[in-house]
Amino acid sequence: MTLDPSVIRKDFPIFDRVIRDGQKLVYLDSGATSQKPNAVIDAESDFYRNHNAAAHRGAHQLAEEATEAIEGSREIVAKFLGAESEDIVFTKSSTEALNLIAYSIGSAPSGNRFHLQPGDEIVVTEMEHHANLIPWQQLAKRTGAALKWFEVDQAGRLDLSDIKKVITERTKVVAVTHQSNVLGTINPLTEIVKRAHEVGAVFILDACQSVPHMPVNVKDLDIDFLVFSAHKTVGPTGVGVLWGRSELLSDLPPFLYGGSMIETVTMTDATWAPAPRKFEAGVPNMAQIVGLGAALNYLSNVGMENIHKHEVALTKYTLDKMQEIDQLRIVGPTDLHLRGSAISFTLGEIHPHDLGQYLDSAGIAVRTGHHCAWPLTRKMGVPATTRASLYLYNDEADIDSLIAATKDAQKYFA
Amino acid sequence: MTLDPSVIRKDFPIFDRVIRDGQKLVYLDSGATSQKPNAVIDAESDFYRNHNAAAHRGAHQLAEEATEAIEGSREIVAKFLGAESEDIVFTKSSTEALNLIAYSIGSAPSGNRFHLQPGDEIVVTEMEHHANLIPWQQLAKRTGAALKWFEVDQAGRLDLSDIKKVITERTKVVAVTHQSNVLGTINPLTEIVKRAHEVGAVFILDACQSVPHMPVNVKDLDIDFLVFSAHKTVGPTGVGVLWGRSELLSDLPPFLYGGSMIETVTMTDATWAPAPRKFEAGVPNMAQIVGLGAALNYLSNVGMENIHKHEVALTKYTLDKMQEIDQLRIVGPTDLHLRGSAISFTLGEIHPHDLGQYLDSAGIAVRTGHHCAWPLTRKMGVPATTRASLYLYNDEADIDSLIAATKDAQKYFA
Amino acid sequence: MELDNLYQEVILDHYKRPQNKKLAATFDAQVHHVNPSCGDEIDLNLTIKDQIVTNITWDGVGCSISQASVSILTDLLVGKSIVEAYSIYDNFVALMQSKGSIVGDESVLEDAIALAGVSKYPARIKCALLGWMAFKDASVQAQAKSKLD
Amino acid sequence: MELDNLYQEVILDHYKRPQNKKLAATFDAQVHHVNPSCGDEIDLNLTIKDQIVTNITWDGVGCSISQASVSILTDLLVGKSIVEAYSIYDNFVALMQSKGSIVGDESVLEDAIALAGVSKYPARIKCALLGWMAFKDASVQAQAKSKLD
Ligand SMILES: Cc1ncc(COP(=O)(O)O)c(C=O)c1O
Ligand SMILES: Cc1ncc(COP(=O)(O)O)c(C=O)c1O
Repeated sequence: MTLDPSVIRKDFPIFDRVIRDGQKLVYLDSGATSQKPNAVIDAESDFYRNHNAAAHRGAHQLAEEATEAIEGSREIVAKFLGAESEDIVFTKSSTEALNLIAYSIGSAPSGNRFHLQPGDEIVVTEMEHHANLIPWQQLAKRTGAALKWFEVDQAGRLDLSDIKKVITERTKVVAVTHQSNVLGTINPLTEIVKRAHEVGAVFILDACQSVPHMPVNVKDLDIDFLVFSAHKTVGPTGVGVLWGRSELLSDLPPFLYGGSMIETVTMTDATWAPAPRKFEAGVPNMAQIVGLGAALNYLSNVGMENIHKHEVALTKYTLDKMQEIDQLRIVGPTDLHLRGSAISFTLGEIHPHDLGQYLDSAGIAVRTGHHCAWPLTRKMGVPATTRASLYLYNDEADIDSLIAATKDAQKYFA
Repeated sequence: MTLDPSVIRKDFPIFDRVIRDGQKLVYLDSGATSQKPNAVIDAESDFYRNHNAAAHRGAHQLAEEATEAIEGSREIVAKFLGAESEDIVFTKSSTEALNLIAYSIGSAPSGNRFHLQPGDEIVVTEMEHHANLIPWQQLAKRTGAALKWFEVDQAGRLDLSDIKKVITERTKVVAVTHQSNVLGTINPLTEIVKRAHEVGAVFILDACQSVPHMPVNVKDLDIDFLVFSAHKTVGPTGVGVLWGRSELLSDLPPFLYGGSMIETVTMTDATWAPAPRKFEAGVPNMAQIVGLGAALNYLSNVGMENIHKHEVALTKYTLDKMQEIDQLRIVGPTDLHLRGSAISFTLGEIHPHDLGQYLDSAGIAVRTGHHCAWPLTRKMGVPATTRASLYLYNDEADIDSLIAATKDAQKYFA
Repeated sequence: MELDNLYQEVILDHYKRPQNKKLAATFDAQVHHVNPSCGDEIDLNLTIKDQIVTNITWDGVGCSISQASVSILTDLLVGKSIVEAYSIYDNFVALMQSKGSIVGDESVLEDAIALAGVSKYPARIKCALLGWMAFKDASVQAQAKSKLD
Repeated sequence: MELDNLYQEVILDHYKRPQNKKLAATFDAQVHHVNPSCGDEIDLNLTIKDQIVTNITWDGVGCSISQASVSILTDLLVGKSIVEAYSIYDNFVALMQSKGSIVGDESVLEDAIALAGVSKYPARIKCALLGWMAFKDASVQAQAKSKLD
């Protein structure tokens, strides 16, 4: 089955609006956040209109329905990832999920498998989003562990040539992005995961840019933790997912403390409920959790394989057209091997901010800047890039608009 | 102006549904979470349908609109609390907001005004919700500071008789609830805040149960931090507010690390943006922030004074009716002085869970249990209570239903 | 009344006149379980002799469902072999989690069949299971201990 | 084209031929400012003599708006008294934050008036202000230093 973006777009009400005085919206910023189909918007509204109550906390019918609604979503998420429901933790975002892991590791007492101390090492890569870099910098500072990283080469690929020197017997944590939000590079996980497990480290996958775009199965990948954000996955803002292996979630200390995550509480002490409850303090972001379930159902109906194929084809189309533009430099892989649909580029001397503004005036939404991966853009030798990021609702006409407007911008700023 | 609940209810679509085979919904569980008016549900939907993009991150029109939408909400929240926009931080919940303060204090290095060490003291009360108790227990354990508390007497009031012994020159943090979610007690803040400031401690107000129900002005209260949750304030799930004094937010270290909260980032280090940005890592819970703005506008239109008066009158009506029921014991103040509309009670030997179930079968939603304030229910000498909590959409007919069904339950379980 | 399915006569009887609600002084295992969402608590003492459950006593506070359920359990399991007891346990847990889709085998569950209505009230399942979880936990401890002896 | 209001001729000229874009070797204050949301950076050196701004030089990377804005600033403020410079600064910041509601005083702002269009593009205001914030910061430092001298 192939996917027809013009049919898909009918499900997304935002495409009914116009941009800057009557122009068609060409949305090429799904790497920042995706648009939402009616199914998701309606699922959130329906929760508020018909089932709203504090889940897990009441014996009344609405509370039962609210509980079933969010536990139903937990099952949907689990199935989507090839995981078990009890191992799905709802957070507010990937950012929170990654901080949760880092803070919880940081509070693991000596004797706990996660305990870190001077001499231990944490490994990341040079292409991490700030959300998968700064929490580890801070954890390293707090515990005395050392932060190490894989470098990125000029083609935008991880340099794994010295993998045994980067991941060593001292390594306790390896945190890597599945797909770079800047370069579009998809990282070869097998080798890294294998090495991490060989030395007894846990492997954490930042799947923000992969779960929305291709089938991801936590068992096949043999990883230990995974995070993604609903808002990049045609889902609502304000909800993210942390998946962890059962036995790891059970050993990991909690993060946020409060209601619904406890077993007993006295004035001076508390003990914890089992995961996932242990990590979900407070009244949950219920309507958003329900919306996330609707989002994943929507994507499953379209088919993650179909979405992936569509994006690969459209990425090829985009890369080909871009390479015809004088002075356009693609920052990231130019071939399709292990490559997703986030495409960053520079355009001669034209600053990305100016190009982005020009494109905007033509109704085209892209992102410009360092894309929250500042060490990476620095390493690639550019102060900033322009990024077009594709999704299921984009088509060749969108790319044609982008290419035409980019050429016009060259004239405008010449 | 008096408030007419039957008119208000028309704005809340959930009251169009029925409970347990055709019964009218009598919702007396707003202390757990409030219902949502159409204005809020529609504001969230409208954001997704028309303005969705990553705020603060793009130069395109949608991103501009998204930014304006959430910054507009920040102004609404600020105005609602008598505060400045730059001092409003959006979190996912009060639980997160309280943990944020506790974690950030915990990471304040020596020399920072927030730095804690053995010998320092943290003061709470016996009536705190777990969300304003466990974070401080944990902070005390991490830093070696001592946790102390004000006791609650059998009338459900704070015992402030030894205030100078509880809050001492060693006290650095005082964290107190404005209104107990179990007892309905409103705490006399003036004396506690004055004493906290006298010894140089910061005063943190858990306003989860006050901001939804009465006018709250941070300047008048002379407090240092305040938190509340949108979902209890006719707003969306998944968003909370932290307000802090400007100079305190500026000295407080950040909590969640990631995108949009930084000034510069290298592979080994990072520096922070000014507040509130510093505390808002990642793509924000945008639709929920927008919904919160709509919620506060809705409440302001009704008028917080009107809501408060309505609730006081309805609380009086409820207390009076309840006191006519044999074996019904109100757990909390029985007079209206400094009393809100959360009313907990026990009913002879009938277990609250059974009573709650009976009420549910009559369409009446209450909460039963320890209400996430387990040390308090223990102190009050009850394993659990039944709680009716009122809001602007409740009226005397709701209370009449509650009273009638409670009497019926007595017969049923006799 | 729909509610009568939940609060069957048998349940209210056991609630009002709980069986074996007095902790025995001697036991092979003693456990304390709580239901964190509502604060219900139970202490349960268990004795197993030659693979037979010979004594279950308990004390606790809780709703009618949780109290009746443990009271029924003590009546039902005392005298059974540990293998039989586990089989009844599995049967009961399956019934509770069935959302009303199965009716339960009265020849196995006896009075416990009266709790079938609980399965339609998700928030109450934990109440009905509190005593059963405590029994399971205690039996594991008692058997571990008997292996050491 | 709407966009022409933003990218006025004057701006593109300054962008292509930036003024004073070469850091002077001597200065009273030197500052480094960044725009964290896009990564633009600027170094600015300032000299103040007898309450007169005598020299502003800079270097940096950034978009046309940020580059043109600082280039225009150097042209505009050098030779002005510090009091005048602050008054122009206040004028400019007010214009930027006006969301298009004021047109700005050309007799005060001269070439900087060309940046008026920026105020309608909220995401670009920070670009236009980058150099001005750097100037303000440097001037405070320079004056503090002159007090010490
Ligand atoms: C007094 C009080 N504090 C804190 C909380 C926690 O709020 P939330 O669950 O929205 O984080 C609640 C509500 O459950 C509360 O009533
Ligand atoms: C690779 C990657 N990791 C983490 C994040 C952070 O996600 P969020 O802002 O939803 O927390 C993003 C998106 O901004 C991302 O692209």
